[in-house]
Amino acid sequence: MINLTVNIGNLKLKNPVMTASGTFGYGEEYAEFIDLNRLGAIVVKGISIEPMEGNPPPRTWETPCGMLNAIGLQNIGLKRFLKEKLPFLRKFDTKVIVNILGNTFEEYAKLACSLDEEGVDAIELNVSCPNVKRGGIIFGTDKKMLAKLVAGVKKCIKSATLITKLSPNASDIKEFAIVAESSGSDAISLINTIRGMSIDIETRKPRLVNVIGGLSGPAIRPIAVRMVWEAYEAVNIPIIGIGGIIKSEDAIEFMLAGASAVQVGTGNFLNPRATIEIVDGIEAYLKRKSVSNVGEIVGAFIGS
Amino acid sequence: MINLTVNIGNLKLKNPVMTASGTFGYGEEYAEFIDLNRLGAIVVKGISIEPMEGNPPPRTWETPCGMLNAIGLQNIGLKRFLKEKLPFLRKFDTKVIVNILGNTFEEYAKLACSLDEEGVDAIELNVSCPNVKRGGIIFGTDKKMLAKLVAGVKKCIKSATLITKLSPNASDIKEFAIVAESSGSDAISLINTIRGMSIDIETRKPRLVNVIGGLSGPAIRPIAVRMVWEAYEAVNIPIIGIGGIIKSEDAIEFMLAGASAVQVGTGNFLNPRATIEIVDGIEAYLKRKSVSNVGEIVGAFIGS
Amino acid sequence: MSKLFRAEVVSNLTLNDKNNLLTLKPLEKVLKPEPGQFYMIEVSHTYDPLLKRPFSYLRRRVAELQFLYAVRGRGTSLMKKFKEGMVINMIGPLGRGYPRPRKDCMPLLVAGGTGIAPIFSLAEELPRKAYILHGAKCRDELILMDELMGLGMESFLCTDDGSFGVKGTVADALYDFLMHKASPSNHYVIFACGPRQMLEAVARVASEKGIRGYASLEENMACGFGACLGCAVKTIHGYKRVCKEGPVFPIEDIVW
Amino acid sequence: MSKLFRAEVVSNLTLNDKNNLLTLKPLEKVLKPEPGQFYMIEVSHTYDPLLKRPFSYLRRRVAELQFLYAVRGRGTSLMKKFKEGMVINMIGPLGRGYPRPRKDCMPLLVAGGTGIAPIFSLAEELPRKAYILHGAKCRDELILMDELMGLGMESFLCTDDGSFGVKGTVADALYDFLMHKASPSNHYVIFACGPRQMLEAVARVASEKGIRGYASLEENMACGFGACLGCAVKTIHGYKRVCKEGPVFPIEDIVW
Ligand SMILES: Cc1cc2nc3c(=O)[nH]c(=O)nc-3n(C[C@H](O)[C@H](O)[C@H](O)COP(=O)(O)OP(=O)(O)OC[C@H]3O[C@@H](n4cnc5c(N)ncnc54)[C@H](O)[C@@H]3O)c2cc1C
Ligand SMILES: Cc1cc2nc3c(=O)[nH]c(=O)nc-3n(C[C@H](O)[C@H](O)[C@H](O)COP(=O)(O)OP(=O)(O)OC[C@H]3O[C@@H](n4cnc5c(N)ncnc54)[C@H](O)[C@@H]3O)c2cc1C
Ligand SMILES: Cc1cc2nc3c(=O)[nH]c(=O)nc-3n(C[C@H](O)[C@H](O)[C@H](O)COP(=O)(O)O)c2cc1C
Ligand SMILES: Cc1cc2nc3c(=O)[nH]c(=O)nc-3n(C[C@H](O)[C@H](O)[C@H](O)COP(=O)(O)O)c2cc1C
Ligand code: FES
Ligand code: FES
Repeated sequence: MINLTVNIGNLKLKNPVMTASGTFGYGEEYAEFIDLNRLGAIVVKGISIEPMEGNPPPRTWETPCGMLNAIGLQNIGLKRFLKEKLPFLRKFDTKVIVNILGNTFEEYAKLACSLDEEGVDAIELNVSCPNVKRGGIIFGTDKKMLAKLVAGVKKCIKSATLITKLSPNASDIKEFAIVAESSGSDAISLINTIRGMSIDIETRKPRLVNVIGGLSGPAIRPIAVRMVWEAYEAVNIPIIGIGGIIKSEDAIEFMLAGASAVQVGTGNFLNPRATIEIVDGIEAYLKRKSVSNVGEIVGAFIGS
Repeated sequence: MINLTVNIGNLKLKNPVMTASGTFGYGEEYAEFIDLNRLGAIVVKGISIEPMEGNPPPRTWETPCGMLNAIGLQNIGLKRFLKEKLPFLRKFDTKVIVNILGNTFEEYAKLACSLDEEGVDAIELNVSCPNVKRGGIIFGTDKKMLAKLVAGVKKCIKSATLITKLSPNASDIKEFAIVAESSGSDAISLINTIRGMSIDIETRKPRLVNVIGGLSGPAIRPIAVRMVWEAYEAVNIPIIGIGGIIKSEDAIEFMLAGASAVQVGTGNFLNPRATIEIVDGIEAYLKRKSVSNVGEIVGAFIGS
Repeated sequence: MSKLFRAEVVSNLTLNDKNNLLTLKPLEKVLKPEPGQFYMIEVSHTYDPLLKRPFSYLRRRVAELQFLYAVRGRGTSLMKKFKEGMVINMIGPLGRGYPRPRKDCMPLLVAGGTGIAPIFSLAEELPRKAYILHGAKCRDELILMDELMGLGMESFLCTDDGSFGVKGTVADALYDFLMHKASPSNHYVIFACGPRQMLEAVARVASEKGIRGYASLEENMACGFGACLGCAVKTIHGYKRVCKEGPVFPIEDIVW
Repeated sequence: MSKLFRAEVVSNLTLNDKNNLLTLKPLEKVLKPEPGQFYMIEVSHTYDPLLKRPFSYLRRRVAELQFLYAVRGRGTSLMKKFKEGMVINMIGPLGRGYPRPRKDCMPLLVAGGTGIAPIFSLAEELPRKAYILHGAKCRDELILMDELMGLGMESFLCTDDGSFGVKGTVADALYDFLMHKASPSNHYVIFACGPRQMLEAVARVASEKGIRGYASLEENMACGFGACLGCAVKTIHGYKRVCKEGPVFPIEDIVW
């Protein structure tokens, strides 16, 4: 009998596989493909206080082994989320993690405390979204602001676990990981998308109206694995690995590098059953290697 | 008759296509595949004062649409380069650009001035190599040190063009581009490889003995194009675009984003004739679009 | 019965310079598609190209699905190489197709180029006579004419180069039809698919003539099933997902 | 005559659970390879997998090149799908093969598993009798035995599971040969290819017995023609490129 449970702060997951924010909607779209009860956790699309309509199309473009997106954080806003989406998610035996985004400290704080009161299991601070001019991104690349934000949000949370999602666009991921930890974050998740762009040479126009979008998919995996390892060497709080995870081998690679859990993003688009297949794949790997506890492989790679 | 010539500082190239340092050796290996006279310029493997033996194998690993390398700057050193390699390169009607790497300001200065005296056409400062513990990399991610380095090297150069190769591992490429420009660099080239890693889940060992290597290839192109555009918006000196250029469409994309010239790296491995095919492809594109001067497409993309 | 299934390539034929006919045999039990719905088709087993490609179905037979596709870029170039017996993954049926024409209305099917695909799937399900206006670049690209006739459709054909039928766009043909051939007793409803600018022209004619209708739109898609919000199009009700609320929208709702 | 050329797949056969035989017909004029040289073979027309894969040639015929390959990972899995008529890009012949055995010496060909490929190409060029020691996992994977006999080779075969020939590694077999079957009048020289640990064992036996020899090594390759410095192996003369100074090195020069 293999133990797949993992702890992220005071949050106990039945297995280390979560969905990455913005790639899983609010769960509904996947209910017809997989049994949501089998997921370690569902991380929902980033929520802001007021609804956001997002960017004009085109919003996505395919790149070599990756994709660019500039959704522009389209979301239905806090009120409607609590009313229309949260009840659906509550029906399943899985943890609900809400990714939040604000333009000011106050907005982040307000979002965090209302969601905490509503009893969501964890809050993931999106301080790293590359698709909005103001807001998000600056928190993710300015240490002082990040420290202030994390500490402030932590104060107004009673029971929910606080996860800070780090930006890969920062020069030294270690420093930001340390700031998140010392400011009271219970865990960190990384990486968000990397800022990229593409131009249509026939029209000379950008492939995304927003010009710059976020790069995701297998293309960024080697960068993400490296950042997870660097963060693992720098902090003691749990790390959630994200970036180009399509198959269980990829998830295991992140865990060996130091991730206690993983999030699957773009992989859901290629295969809506990816998350479940990854859970099964991790279990099969542990069996094959006769490892009884998934925690044993976290950071277990033989560095040199 | 289409004009493909471009100027990089006082350096006049017959066309905008160069080879990227470390992917073209010292030219010899490609002489049997292409006519080196057709290249805009040849950028040779990074040279240090003393020979370097490089890292133990394995030194490369394939990743989705990319590759990791940790060659460790193996090179024959300044003396042997001048004696054994430069004479060969001089035989061709193309510009010779020498990529240099040092561990101290003094080393960079010594390299630059001897190469300048030997009459090489341009010197490319590699301040961004991710594969050596000390040296290179710090210059590339510390603005003050970069300013001091560029200014110092510039002082001891008489005729050679000075190109600073920027690190994509810096959080804000704009700032470093501006530092290079204001410190006297005649041009900047970007991007170098992005730090990445991969783990063999069967052995739990890193795919590269060095653990971390540099990611190159099509996978990083969207990131590189974005950085070139950001640099183009920030500085007035010519920009040399690098990163995942395999076909002429890719080179044109970089030029539309603001690159006056391009360098082909990993693309040479997939197709040793890539550079020449790109020169022909750019010319065909300009014909098709009835553009008479390649300079007209530089930064000509219709942003929004 | 899952929307995610494997299918075997039965045949992959070149119809003309532009159009190809792909016939797939699902290897699992699948859902019955509605005219105008689409499928996400895997074009490569590797990560390059990474994403599946969306295609409306042309025809469904007891155990087969047929698609009409044009080679546009890398993905469709790989589709052209699909060989008999090859097995691919696909997702569908997806999205909302065309509504069933009400008894009291006369359907006007309007197709541009490869846009004939979902229009044909609709024509096959129509219980009675309807008009079809089909435009293409040249004669060669006007396909399925006999089949449509066999379905009892009355066709009005046009080509950009005049090599067959009327010279001009299908929007012109629509205008001409409504001006001279339409009978006032008929309550016409448009069902359209084709390039965006053609649909925009059709929408203009429709509003001018006060006729309602439906159009199938295209947008880049990452997932195809509503999760990524990547396929948004602007409507008078705000951004809608082509893959979920669409691909078929009331033509008067679309903000061009 | 360029080393970069296109070739058409003539056939792609499965020999046993491990080995496959790929026959390619160059579509351009190509250079004549030397035994032990290799080719970089494109496994995908897309960017995933990105790099070509290195393979020693097994046989060359007037207008054909044959390769013996084992499926190891993603690239070779794609090779297994190569269909007759498919056209791929390749580069070669590359690197330095085995030196021609001098008249006064008796070649001892030592092959482990798929390492038989370059050894066979050498055997085909040998003007006279030689000994060949071939080891594999099991009987099924001992291939080309008749062909080697036909070339006048005297074979000593061994399998890890003892299902054929002597049970044990080819290094053991080599040791046994030198102890009991070798004639003092002969000046033996080893020509080896196989897994690294096998070659290391062979090198140990060779030095113990004071016999010189040559081994073909493997390393990950990005370019295959000397440009990337990615394929370095440690020798007593410092790092050498497997693709340029190698793949064949004097066995006593290699630092294991
Ligand atoms: C609902 C729907 C139904 C469709 N039905 C058909 C059909 O029946 N027959 C047919 O020939 N084509 C159809 N298309 C268009 C078809 O999906 C594109 O031609 C195809 O995706 C192009 O892929 P590519 O790799 O060849 O082009 P590339 O330009 O190389 O593709 C690059 C990226 O852009 C996307 N893309 C490019 N053009 C389009 C487009 N017009 N629509 C959506 N995504 C695009 C691709 O999916 C890919 O992600 C349909 C599109 C949609 C949205
Ligand atoms: C000079 C030379 C000659 C060779 N001759 C033969 C031969 O005749 N028959 C045969 O079956 N194999 C031969 N090999 C080994 C063959 O190249 C590898 O098995 C193959 O590259 C594996 O590719 P993959 O994508 O299936 O494996 P993956 O593990 O998926 O490949 C990942 C990356 O690692 C590289 N790689 C993995 N294993 C090796 C290896 N052993 N050597 C070199 N690169 C490797 C791949 O090229 C690729 O870049 C030779 C290798 C070299 C260097
Ligand atoms: C279409 C799309 C939308 C996304 N939206 C969000 C979001 O709202 N909030 C967030 O923190 N990350 C968002 N992300 C980033 C992902 O959660 C994830 O960090 C990133 O895609 C890398 O993982 P992947 O390579 O597995 O996709 C989004 C990614 C994609 C592709
Ligand atoms: C094998 C290898 C060796 C390299 N060596 C150097 C080097 O010595 N100096 C340097 O500045 N860049 C070096 N680079 C980086 C390339 O010059 C280039 O900046 C990078 O590979 C991105 O371009 P590409 O995607 O076209 O390969 C090397 C890259 C590779 C793949
Ligand atoms: S394509 Fe993902 S939401 Fe429509
Ligand atoms: S593979 Fe590039 S130098 Fe050997």
